Amino acid sequence: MVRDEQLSSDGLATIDEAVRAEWPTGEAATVDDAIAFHEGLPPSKEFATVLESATEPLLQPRAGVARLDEQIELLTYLEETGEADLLPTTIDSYTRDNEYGKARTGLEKTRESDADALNGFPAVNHGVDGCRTLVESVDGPIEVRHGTPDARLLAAVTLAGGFQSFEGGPISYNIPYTKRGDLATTIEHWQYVDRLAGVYTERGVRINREPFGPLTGTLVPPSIAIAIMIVEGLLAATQGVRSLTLGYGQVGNVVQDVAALRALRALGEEYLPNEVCVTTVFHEWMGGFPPDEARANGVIGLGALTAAIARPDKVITKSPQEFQGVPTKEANAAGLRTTRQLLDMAMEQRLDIDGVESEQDLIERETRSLLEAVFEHGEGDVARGAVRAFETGALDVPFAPSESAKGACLPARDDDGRVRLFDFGDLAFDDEIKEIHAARLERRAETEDRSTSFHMVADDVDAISNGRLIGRPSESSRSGGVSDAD
Amino acid sequence: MVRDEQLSSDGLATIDEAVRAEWPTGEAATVDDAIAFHEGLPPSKEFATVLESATEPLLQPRAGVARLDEQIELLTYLEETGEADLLPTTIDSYTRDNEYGKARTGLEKTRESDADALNGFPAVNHGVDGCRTLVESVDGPIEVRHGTPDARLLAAVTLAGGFQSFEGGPISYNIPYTKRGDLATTIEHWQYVDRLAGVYTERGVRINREPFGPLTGTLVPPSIAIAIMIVEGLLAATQGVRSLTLGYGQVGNVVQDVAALRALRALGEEYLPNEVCVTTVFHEWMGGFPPDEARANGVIGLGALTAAIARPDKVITKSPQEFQGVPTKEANAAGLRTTRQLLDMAMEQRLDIDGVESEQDLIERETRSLLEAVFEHGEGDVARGAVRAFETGALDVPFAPSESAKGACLPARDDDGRVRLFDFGDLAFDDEIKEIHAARLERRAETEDRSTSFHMVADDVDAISNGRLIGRPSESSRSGGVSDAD
Amino acid sequence: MPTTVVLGVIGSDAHVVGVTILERALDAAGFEVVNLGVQTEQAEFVAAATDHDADAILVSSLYGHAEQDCTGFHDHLENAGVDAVTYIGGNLAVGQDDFAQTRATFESLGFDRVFDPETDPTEAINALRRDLNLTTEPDRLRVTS
Amino acid sequence: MPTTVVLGVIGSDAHVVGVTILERALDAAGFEVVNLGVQTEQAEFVAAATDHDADAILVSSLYGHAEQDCTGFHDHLENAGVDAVTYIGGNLAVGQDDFAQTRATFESLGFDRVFDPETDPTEAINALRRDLNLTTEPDRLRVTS
Repeated sequence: MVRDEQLSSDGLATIDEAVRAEWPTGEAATVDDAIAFHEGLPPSKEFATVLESATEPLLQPRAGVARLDEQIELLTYLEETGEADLLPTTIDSYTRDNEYGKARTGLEKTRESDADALNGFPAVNHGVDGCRTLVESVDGPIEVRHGTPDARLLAAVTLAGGFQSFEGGPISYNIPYTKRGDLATTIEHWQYVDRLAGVYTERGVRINREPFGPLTGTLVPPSIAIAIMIVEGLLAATQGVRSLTLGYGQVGNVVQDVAALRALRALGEEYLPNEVCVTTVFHEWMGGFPPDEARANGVIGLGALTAAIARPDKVITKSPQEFQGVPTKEANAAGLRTTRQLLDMAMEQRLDIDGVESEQDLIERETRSLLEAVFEHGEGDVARGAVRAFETGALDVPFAPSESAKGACLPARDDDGRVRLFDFGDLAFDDEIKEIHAARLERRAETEDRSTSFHMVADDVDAISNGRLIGRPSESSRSGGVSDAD
Repeated sequence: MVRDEQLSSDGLATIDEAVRAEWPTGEAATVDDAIAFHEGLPPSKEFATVLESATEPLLQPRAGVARLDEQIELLTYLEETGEADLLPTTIDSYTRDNEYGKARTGLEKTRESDADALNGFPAVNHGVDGCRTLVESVDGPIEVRHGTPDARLLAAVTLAGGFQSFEGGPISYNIPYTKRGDLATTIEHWQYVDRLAGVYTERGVRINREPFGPLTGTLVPPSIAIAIMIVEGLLAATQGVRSLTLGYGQVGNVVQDVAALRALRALGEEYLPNEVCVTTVFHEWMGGFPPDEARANGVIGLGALTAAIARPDKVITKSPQEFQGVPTKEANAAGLRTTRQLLDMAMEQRLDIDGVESEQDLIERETRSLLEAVFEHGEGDVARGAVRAFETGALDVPFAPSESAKGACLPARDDDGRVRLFDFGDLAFDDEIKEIHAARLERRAETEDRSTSFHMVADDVDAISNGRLIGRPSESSRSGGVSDAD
Repeated sequence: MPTTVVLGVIGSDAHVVGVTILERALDAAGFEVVNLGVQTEQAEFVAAATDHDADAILVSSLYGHAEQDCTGFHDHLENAGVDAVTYIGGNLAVGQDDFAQTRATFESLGFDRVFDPETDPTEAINALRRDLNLTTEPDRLRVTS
Repeated sequence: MPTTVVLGVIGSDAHVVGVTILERALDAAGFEVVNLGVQTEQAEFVAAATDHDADAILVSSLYGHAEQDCTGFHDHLENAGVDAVTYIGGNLAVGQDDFAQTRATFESLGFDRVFDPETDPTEAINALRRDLNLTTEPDRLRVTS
């Protein structure tokens, strides 16, 4: 059974050898060789340094294309025209599935035909040298963003390749992403990734790690996200990670979002060891977007305003083309600049909103309850506790496809648009917390003159893409399906 | 000397005859004939009815082109694709200058060449029938928006033509718009316009009147705008206007903007007679926009958020192409939908911000002080008082080009981005109010380590178009001019 | 005897929200529901339908590859002796094809009904009631106001 | 003896902000300022320059019609015996012309210096100091930090 203990150097070496043998580019991915490369980078490319010393929220987009030259061009554009503070490199789906052969084929096709046959940058195929060329070619710090449950080879190659920040974690890149990934195994895989980051850190290259806060991106109650962030943070800290960016995805209620970001920071600092520098990242709305760039800009604007009040260390921006998938570089840069303009104008003024403290209290209480359940389930061991808590449903994520999670809880918005739980499944909440949620949803039910039910959930899932925050009945009746049922 | 007294029916008839003789289309503009047309319109086109019965802020763009068929097409597009609740018809510059001959030439040129030789709809040239065709061709209520100091013939033609809302007023369409318009004369001209609206109202067709709140659109302190709105409202009420929409232009500080809109409504209801139905309109930022559609969307987003908190009865939207002048219809509709999305999402949640009450107190106190000065200057007569108060500078508008105003006061943002007065000129503020402004600006001066001076004003004027709210020294130094001085 | 419905997202598609909501809707409408979740292979549908003696199979697909994922599906069902109505719904084709075309394609594959992604669960439930000649009170089925 | 500057916005242009700020900047820099405001005709500039014995005339234009508004201006000044340096600044041409071209146009009309709309008042003031050989303390002129 998996335990929350630091990998021994022998253990690391054994895994390292096996992982790096999985694909030819693994061979060159050695820490010894990489340290000199990292040491040669200017401070302006040190991800942790730049992020941790920033005095205002830094903006970062998502972006990845197959070819190296085009990835350089894309990131340069986002730096220059989008005024991005931090850069991403989003990895393709084949690499996320560890299908490096398919990724190679896609890369070759893209090189031959100029049409992009991959939906991201196949960093393992580009190898250490390709990554280093990328890192050298852009001005800012750069992070690997992906969604890979088993990201060991990706981490070995990209960290050796000069990246100093690596997204993901064993829960956040498993439970929302895949059906069959065994959580215990995924935790072991990420212990390698985190230990590798720890080794770099101990040799003077502080690798920033960023668990993926938005999870399924669909009405996730803040306490669930924060509890998982802290579990992943604890696991990473055990392996020697010292720069941790905990994430949270916008739900669209400003009070709840501000409260959640403050709770995330406060609990992150409380639960994680002192030697870990905790920063926070806010993801602009990760759910369905309106199929209209103008309306999408409204959604982005509300995210920017929320960030201005909550002041996370970093904001991951969305583009007005979100509804149609991967945006053009122009749309991506536009999302950055719309966010920047509203963020800057709003941060220059005092904007204190009522009700944040009490919402934060509730979120913190719920989060502590979930974390206690994890510790109890693991008899003090957070790794075992996480696995068992997901098994029992004491920790759960709404709409999680994974068989490692119960997927029994269901969220719905309350009458003020805050995300509550309509069905708790087996979540480790005490009765008082449950009563608070039920009462809030009951108030909505009264407003809407219908009973609290999964219909609210269904309506809420589509609400923002239909132009509203809350899925009220009159709104949901707008969208009629086309079928042959009638 | 002008007096605040209702025009007699003989007086009205005399002016009416002269005004309608100014241009051939005037002849058909009779009230008797018009009443039947208005009575035939459905309630959905009754401007006052729709606006006054709305439960949420209604959105209205600005839009006007030369040709009737194209104006119909433009407004239909803004209704259907922009989801505009209220429609505009913006009048061309020649008509605003009473140059109907030049407007006719421009209209003919446009018809011949398809290139738009006018910057708006020449309603006087289109005449009563043209206006009626327009009113009949669109679904929603429709307003004349212009900027015409002497709008008598325009009002006669458009009200007879079926429009039920008419923007402007003797101060708001004089002081910010023209150098040489004598204020007393302009008040007399608007007494005719308001009396005409009053006659329609008395005959069962409630004409909505909307004084232009943003004035010069450049850092206007709220109390100045509100005082002028109330003066124009009182003048209009005397002539029989019963539906009044008082306006205010966004300054960009959310607390100040919300406080101003609340003060506008409260003081409007207090000062205006009970028989007048007072509504409010919020104009999205009227100053310089960033030369970038993405950043412009950020500015629009902050306006939408402000509207969601303040809940005016109406919002005049801006488009992302604002910086380059007249927007395409697509951009105009985009501005509407970006506003709608953010407004709706934000209105569905409680958003109470701190500090609004104390700011509103200050604004109300300043406004009362200005209004008292007007009444004193006029020995109880608000028309004479307005003329004299502008002569002495007791009432003044920053950056007013008019020779009827002193133009001696200068605004600047304080350290929180709220608009204060740096130079009071001769404004009727007591010492305590002046000390509050000075203290706020002094705090900014300390932050910026420079003395309070007109340099702040200069920097503030360009701040939002440069991506900031407040013109801090480090920001202003970004923009270096090209010249041959060095 | 309860009416049993097997549902799942076919192929390597991981869109979980729709199927989760559909599960709840069917459950609330009184059906016995076997939700196979996302990333479900044809064989898993067939096995579940056999094991639970399913009256209906509801297939969901949102990632645009439904046609290839469903080819041969009805042969396998027939070979296993499954006698159930089959529905499919979601984003069934990549791009801007018109729905009539898409419906024809999937009907020719053997599906009894084809739904677009905007379909409310109520519509599928009403169709099931009709196709299975169920007699439950109509207001038991009211799922949207 | 104070140095006198006449300024105004020429033609039917009503852009008031720039000229208001320039007035304050010149005043703060110790100049005697005669601000004619917006919508000022050539004749008004000439009359003011004569009446106040102006050392410099600063013309502003932001609406794109400066060339036609300024044609013949320097002949009128000469005929009236005005001996003043003349500057012009603003959006001097409609559209995307390059500034070198615009500068050449207005220099050929007789202006001593031509400024674009991004020009800080400081630049104009420094130029005046040089062109008029003024000796005021340099730090009297510092208008931006």
